[in-house]
Amino acid sequence: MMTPSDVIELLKQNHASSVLSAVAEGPYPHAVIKAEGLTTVAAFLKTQPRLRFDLLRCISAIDWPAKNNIELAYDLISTSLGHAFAVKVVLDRADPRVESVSTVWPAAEWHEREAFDLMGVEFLHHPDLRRILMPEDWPGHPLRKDYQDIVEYRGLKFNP
Amino acid sequence: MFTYERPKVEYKGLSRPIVRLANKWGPIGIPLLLRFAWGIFFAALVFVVAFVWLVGRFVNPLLPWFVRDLVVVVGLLAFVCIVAIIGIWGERKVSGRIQSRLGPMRTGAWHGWAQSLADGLKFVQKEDLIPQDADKPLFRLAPYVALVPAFCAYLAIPFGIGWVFHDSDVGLLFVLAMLSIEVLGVIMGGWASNSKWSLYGAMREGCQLVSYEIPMGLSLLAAVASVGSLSLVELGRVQDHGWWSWLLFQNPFLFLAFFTYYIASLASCKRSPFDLPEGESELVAGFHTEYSGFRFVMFFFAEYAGMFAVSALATVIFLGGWNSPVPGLASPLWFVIKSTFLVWVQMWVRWTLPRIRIDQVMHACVKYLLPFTLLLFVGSSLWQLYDNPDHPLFEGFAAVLRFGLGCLGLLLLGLYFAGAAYGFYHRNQLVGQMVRKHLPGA
Amino acid sequence: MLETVIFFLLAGLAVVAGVAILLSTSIVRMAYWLITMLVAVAGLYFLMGAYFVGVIQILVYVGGVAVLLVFGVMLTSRQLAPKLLPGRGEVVWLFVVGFVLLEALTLSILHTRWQQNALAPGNSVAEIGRNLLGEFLGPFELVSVLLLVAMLGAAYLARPKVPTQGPQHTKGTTVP
Amino acid sequence: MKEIELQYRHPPDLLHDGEIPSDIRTEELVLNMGPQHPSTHGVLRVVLQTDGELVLKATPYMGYLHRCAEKIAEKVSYRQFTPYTDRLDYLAAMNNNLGFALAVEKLGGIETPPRADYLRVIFAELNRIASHLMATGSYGLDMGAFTPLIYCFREREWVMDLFEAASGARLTYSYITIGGVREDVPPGWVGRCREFLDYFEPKITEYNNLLSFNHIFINRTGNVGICPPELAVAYGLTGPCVRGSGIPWDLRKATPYCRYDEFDFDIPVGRGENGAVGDCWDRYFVRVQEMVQSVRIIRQALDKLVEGPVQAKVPRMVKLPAGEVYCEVENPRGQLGFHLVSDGGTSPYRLKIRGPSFCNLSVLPVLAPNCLLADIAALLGSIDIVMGEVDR
Repeated sequence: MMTPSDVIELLKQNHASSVLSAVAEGPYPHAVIKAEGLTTVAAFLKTQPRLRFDLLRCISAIDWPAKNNIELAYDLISTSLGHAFAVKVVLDRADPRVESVSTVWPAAEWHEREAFDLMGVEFLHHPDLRRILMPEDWPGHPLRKDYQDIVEYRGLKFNP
Repeated sequence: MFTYERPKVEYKGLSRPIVRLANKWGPIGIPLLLRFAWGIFFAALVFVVAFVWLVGRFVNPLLPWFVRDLVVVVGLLAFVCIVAIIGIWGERKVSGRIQSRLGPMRTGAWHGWAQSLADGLKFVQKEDLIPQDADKPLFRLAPYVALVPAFCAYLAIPFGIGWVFHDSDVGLLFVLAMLSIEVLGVIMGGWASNSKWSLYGAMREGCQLVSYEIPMGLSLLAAVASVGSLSLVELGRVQDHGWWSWLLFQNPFLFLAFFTYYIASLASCKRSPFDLPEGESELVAGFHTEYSGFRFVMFFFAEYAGMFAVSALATVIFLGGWNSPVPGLASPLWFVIKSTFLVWVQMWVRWTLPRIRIDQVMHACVKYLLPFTLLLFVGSSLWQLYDNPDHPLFEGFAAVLRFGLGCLGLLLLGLYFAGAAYGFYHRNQLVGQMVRKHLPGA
Repeated sequence: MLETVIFFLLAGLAVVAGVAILLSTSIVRMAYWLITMLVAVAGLYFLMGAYFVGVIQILVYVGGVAVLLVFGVMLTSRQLAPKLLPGRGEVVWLFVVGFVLLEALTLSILHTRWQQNALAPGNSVAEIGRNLLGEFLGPFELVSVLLLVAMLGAAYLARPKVPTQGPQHTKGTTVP
Repeated sequence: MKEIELQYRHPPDLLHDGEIPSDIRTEELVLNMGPQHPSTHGVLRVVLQTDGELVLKATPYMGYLHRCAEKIAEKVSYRQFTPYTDRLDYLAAMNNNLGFALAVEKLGGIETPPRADYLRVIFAELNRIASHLMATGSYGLDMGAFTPLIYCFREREWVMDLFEAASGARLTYSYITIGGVREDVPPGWVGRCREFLDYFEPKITEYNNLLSFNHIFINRTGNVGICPPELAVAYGLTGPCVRGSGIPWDLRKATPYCRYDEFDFDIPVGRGENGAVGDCWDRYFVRVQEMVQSVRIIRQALDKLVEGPVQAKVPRMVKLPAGEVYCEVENPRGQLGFHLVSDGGTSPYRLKIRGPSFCNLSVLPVLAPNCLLADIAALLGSIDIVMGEVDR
């Protein structure tokens, strides 16, 4: 069982160049990671014997048009040690792309598909990056803040 | 929010006049019919009995043979229909009671007895759907191929001495042959539907029936070998000295053969736990997925007719047929009672057990049932060889064993009735909260 | 009178079904026409009073063989049907073989001295059983050995084969 | 939707050994299971590639029940979103309410009174019982046994009655709200609840006799769909699915919320009694055992139920400080997570919902190959998905 500050410290010791910033206090302790170093940090978080974050709980994509970026939050917990932590990456809103972590946590596969579907984040080297909840030919990514409702879909008219 | 134009579908009913009639007179006619349902039912019953008696007693000798046959065939057809109708209603009541529900309660006023009639009426009114890419002639033909042999099987089943359409010396084989044709209808329907679920149902049916026919036949063969006749009437006649002379209690091999036959007959009727051809949680509805309306009813009828037919076969061959447990009271009534009991056990099994997987079905047949029934057949034949006055020691042993088996059978029956009585006595505890307040004395 | 009508009905059905087998292109339809023919022939047996033969015809051919046939047909590729049309060279052979067979059958029908009197009434099943296990025990056993061989052959054909390594195993099995 | 291209990748032709033409081989069949199918438990569509009865590949397609819950959350106020959570996992609406309420309370720093906490525990556990009853009953149905379903519904009715007495609703309660529960339970409710527990506990044995230890049932579910512990964790399986694989992982113990640390209960895990650890039977039986544990928890909570207010002082229009939080609760199907981002306004800036069924279902393509067609029903039933939560 490690506190978030311990986790951050360990992370900074080993991957100082990847950690951009970190929050240890408050309701949501997390570390912001460089998008390029995500897979290495992910593998470290999973395999480090004192961390062992083996359960990827959730990947949440948050759209910030004001800051012109899309945040991806990876919520982790360790089933063997019981501590929880979160990792964030910040992506460019115009061209959000990041390496897939499905090789580290296979659970990420569907979460990433969902983020791709609803937020338009592209995951590189994902085994099967398709839309998951919306139809294949649905225009746009509905959870973006600037998403416009469509008027017609395959002959079905939407009356406002 | 979303608008779309509903495609206009032309109604293609099987029986447009009937639908029109039902729509016009149904609202008045059906309540009236149901109000006087009891009276009508009894009147019909009395009429049928009187008709059969009159024809059998006086008219019969005067008629040319083919008219006589026609009358008997119509009577059998009516019997099969009644069996199916009561069977379907019974199934729903039985399942209801097993599941601490009431089952149908309203249609026909007394415990929903007219439920299957109402269902039949509903099915007739339903649109007759044929999938566009179906093999239409085969699709139309399949229900008949399933139903007609199931009915034909009754032509050779004796309800009593003289109560048989045709007493052939290969009656048993005839019934088995007819039951084995039924599978063709199922496969035909499954294939012609051009639906993969139906195809899977048909495939399973084919596998299952062809395999289970063998243990089923072998179990019956054990009994046949000990009597020396394939005639069902003859098979029944040798069991007329009371329950100890029933073939079930003749030797231990036959006692076991009855159970193997019963298991195999469950498989051949597609009854749970062998209801894979229509396994609704895997195959939607199996071979009759695409069938609706009256064609579906025909498959349903075939199933219930088949259920009663295999039970009737078990009754005639193992349970003494129309003979009473004590000598001298032989009557077709006994036959019907015993067969109905076996049908009820089929229902009981269905609503208790989960379904077996297809590979387990095949394994159960090929690995266990088939060698076991072969063993029973050989054992029963050997028993027959030694159980005669040439071997007095063995004969004495056999008599003792026979008595023991008889007692075992009685004990089983007694246990069953004791359990049933216990359940009836404690029915208030067995049913659920919702049902309890409807029970008398609540 | 009635028997003659029924005879011609059944015989006609058998002939029609036989021709339909040849003419239908769908392999499943063929199988069902075959079944129709078998049932019609069984009906003829019933008409002749040979109940045992009729029943066995239905039980074995219709209930067993035909079901397996339909079953196999359903499972095999549906693209098989066009391939059933004979090739040009095959037609010659077909005619030769067909003609020889027809000739042999006709000759044997014409030259057999048919027993005209009706079957003796009685327990035909018992009679058949006694004959099978008495006079004709040898042929009966031979036939069962033949069937056993056939069964072994079928099992050999259907056995799951463990692929030996190397591409030569899958050579020439391009799938459309 | 465009035509889905299915790949026909033929395995090496086992039939061909130079004598037999390969055109008498059996054909691979692509079977479209769902979206309307009795054992997909909703509008799930699984495309199965089969060889006879053998499943070679299973690809789930979902989204048929997508109701844009996350998008709606960005438009409605916090209190208004509670009814939407009911519709996520509609078989465990209380637990969903609880998860959302806890997330909001965690971000807003709202303290709930003790009576509310205990009531929350009671209702969450009652709903766990109801949900597991549904799961075990419908699992019997998937296996072809109709009767256990009706028995389970009979007991579930009583739970529904209890819920109706407290909240007025039988399926979508919106009872657990931000700051506590909506109102106190009516007088006499506690007695009826105890009566239910006394009635219900022996019934579990009855189900075990009827279904769990039935030979056919064990043959159908034991050694089928084996999910080893590493696989379970790797694919993010939670709840009975991960416990069925033998990992004693339960959020109620790991990160206790709602005073779960005050209660004494065990975590049932799959022990591979009828096959390998992590087979369908283990997942099923974990649910049955969890009902016993839930009964234990409810009894303790009823004993501890103190008098007092059931609702903290929370303004009608909840306003949360800017920030974010990730909060999870142990739902009957696994961990339900809410990633709540607030920009200081009256409605969530972003609310990501982690449905346990969604993650549990993701293991299906891994487990499905090389099992029989009937095992797909066994597999889906033992994973126990609710499509409302998968599609959200």
